[in-house]
Amino acid sequence: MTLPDKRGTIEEAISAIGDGASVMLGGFGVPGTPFCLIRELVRQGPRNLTVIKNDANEAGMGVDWLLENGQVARLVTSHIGLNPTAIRMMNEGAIEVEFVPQGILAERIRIAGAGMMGFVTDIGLGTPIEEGKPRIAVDGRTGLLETALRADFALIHADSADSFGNLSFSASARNFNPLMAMAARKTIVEAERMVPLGALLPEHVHLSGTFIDIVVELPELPEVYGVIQR
Amino acid sequence: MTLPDKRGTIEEAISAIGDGASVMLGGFGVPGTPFCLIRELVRQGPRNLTVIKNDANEAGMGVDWLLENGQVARLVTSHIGLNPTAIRMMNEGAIEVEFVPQGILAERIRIAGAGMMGFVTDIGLGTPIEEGKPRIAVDGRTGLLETALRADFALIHADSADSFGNLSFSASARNFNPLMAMAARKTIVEAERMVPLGALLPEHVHLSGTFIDIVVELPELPEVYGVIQR
Amino acid sequence: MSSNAKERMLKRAAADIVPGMTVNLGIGLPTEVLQHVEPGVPVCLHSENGIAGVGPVLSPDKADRNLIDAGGAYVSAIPGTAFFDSAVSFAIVRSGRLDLSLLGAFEVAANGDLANWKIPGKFSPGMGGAIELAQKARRVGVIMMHTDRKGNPKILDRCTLPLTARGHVNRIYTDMAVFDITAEGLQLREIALGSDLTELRAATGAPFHVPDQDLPRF
Amino acid sequence: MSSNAKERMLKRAAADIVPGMTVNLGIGLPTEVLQHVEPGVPVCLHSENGIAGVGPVLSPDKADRNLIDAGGAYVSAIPGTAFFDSAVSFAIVRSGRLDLSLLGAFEVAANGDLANWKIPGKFSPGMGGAIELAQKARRVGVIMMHTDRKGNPKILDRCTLPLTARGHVNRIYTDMAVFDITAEGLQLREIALGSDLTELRAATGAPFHVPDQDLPRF
Repeated sequence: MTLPDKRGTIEEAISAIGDGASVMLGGFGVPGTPFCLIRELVRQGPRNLTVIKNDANEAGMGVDWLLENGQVARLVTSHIGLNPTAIRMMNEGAIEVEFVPQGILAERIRIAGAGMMGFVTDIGLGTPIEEGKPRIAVDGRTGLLETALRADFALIHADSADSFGNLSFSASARNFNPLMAMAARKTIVEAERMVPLGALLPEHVHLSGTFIDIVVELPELPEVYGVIQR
Repeated sequence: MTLPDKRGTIEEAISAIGDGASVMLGGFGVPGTPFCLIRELVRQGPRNLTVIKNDANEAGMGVDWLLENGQVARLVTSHIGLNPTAIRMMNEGAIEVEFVPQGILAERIRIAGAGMMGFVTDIGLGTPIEEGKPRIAVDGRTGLLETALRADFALIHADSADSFGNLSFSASARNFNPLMAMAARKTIVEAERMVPLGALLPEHVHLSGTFIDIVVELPELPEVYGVIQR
Repeated sequence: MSSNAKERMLKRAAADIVPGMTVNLGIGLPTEVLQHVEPGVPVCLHSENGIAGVGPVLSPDKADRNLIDAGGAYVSAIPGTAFFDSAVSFAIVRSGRLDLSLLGAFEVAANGDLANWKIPGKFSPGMGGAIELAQKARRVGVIMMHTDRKGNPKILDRCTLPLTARGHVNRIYTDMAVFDITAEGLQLREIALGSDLTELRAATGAPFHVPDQDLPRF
Repeated sequence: MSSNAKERMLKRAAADIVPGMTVNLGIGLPTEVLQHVEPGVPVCLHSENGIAGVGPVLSPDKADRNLIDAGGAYVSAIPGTAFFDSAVSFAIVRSGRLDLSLLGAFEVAANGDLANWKIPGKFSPGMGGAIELAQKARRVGVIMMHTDRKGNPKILDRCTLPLTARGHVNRIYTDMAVFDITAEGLQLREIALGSDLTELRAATGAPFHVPDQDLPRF
């Protein structure tokens, strides 16, 4: 038995993303952000995107490129405090921003990836977070209904990948990547290293290739992936 | 900085489980079933237990010991087809059995472990599975409310553990173990191997010790953990 | 049923497992289909207990005590196998990553309803993972003997047993025929060598459409 | 405020981090508390971006580009560190596995309400993980300067800003005092060296109970 081969080119992979698409981007700060896939998304230029990412990166990197290039209509995120462009565009009404508490964002994405419709939690009950969310009683307690958050595409950064799309992530670069990979209609991975099938021990695979559609091998990493010198 | 040490003895660990407790047991068939913890539970003998386990093992092993010893009042499970004792006791009304579809069982446990109240899914809509479950509308679609499934205790089998309770599992012995470890008030682990802190690479830890209360090292494995000869 | 007819049924079902698929094979006849898939076809076998890339079954002396499939068989890893927990395993199922689920059945109805987990008063071991497999795979195939041991039809107008899933079966493979279930009802697609329409109608508990063209044989 | 008073506040908060705890320290003052925890105390530091067992901060030349904490600092692994995804990370938080969450604040109210993520019209970068940390840790501590830059009280009868969490703060550490929030209201527990009750009352926007005994100084 042998497993399907999902390797592809970055141009072909990103060309499926059209105007108006919803796109999840992995990463928490620099670690795990798929900068090369984002750069290709800037080069190909689809507009009116809904971007779903934990944060908006910082000036001059990642999400900021998409914002500066006017490709983002809507941003679903937990925190944009390190990106002045995002804050300015939000305040000017140039982009719409939906803030979601970080763990609720993670869980709305995971619930979508697990093929469910929503979940009930008491997070935010009695605070402004509650606005617009139906109250649901569960075993006599009150919670809020949070809906599954899906996307047309997920762009994922992995440390290692095999040709079937089995992935492993490095250190804190895991973050939203495996969750988003599960929650999109089509999931595109950039990997720092392609390894032969079987090189990742079955117990050490962080995310099964069953969730992956296209794997792209990265050339030498651009500087943006490096340590930020402040 | 150093991490807390959670090693304990099997007698002390199991002694916390009293009559009427709810107890989750890891495992899918033999792999991942904490036979030594179950045997100690039989030896100490608390009664009227609610047992939550994917399956009821087979005659003469695991859950069957608890059933034969009359300690189980209620069993929450997805399948008991390989255990004639369980089927007989269910038919005689000696135990109450709640059947839950396997993935819904996994998810009800995971949702509890993630500190949430319930989730909404369309699994079982229009079938007998729907009975007694409220219908909830999410984004215009109808689903069923499934409630979080917690327990007082979780008994977990791991391949390797360190003194903080970081765990790794072998092959298909992972199954319900990490989920249950997250969903109990108190989680007790039996490990085939204790390894020094740091011996499990941070990327290879399957479940963080933050979820674990007591770690017990197993002596030489009894035969029941072995390959079943049919 | 001749073992010949059974082999041809398995082979016919195997032909629908095509390169690139992720597939779950239920216990019993569905598992046997695997032996008839061409060796070179790249497919990923999923098992509910937390495996993608299930490898061949091993004899007990070569088995890994920690590596079984959902049916309890000692299986092996292949290059690219991954293990995960039961929640992730069913995330694969419910999120539509299974291209095909092949299941056994007590009854299948012309409207795509499936009953395969409970016979009230006789057999109720629990549903295991069948409900989610039957409801959420992109394609659901049923493979079964055309009639039960007493010769009664298992393909019915409506199921009489408690349902596993409502309206999700796409295709039925039996030792007598292949049917598709479409919006227009039960469609006969192929007929087994040695079966004929009269025999098939008598053994089937629901009306079905017969195409105008010649029926392929298998 | 003298840096001396700040150091004593940090040290006082650090004294509540006791062996066996799993702790989350927010950005800013809470993170600084760590330097005052006794080196031998076994504790597990949690970071929202997927780390349990956060190790010391590293200089950029020693940093691992893939290992930051939730505040963006380059941190290290220690023996026993584990990495996981963001859903697991918040499972730890919401399921009550954090023994203590230390947070900064714009405002804290005598009823335990906390406001620390939004100043309408001025500052709204998003709430990050603050809401879940403030609502679900077994104990929630706030550490902050007693007054804002203009000298206005930050401890109030009721918060005026949008809430982070309602009624979950247990203890407040400031450069002037330590308060507990109980069912009976705001309780003064300790007072800083160099502060007195008159001064403290003037700088606090809510009434508080003063114990009959001598107040411990820190």
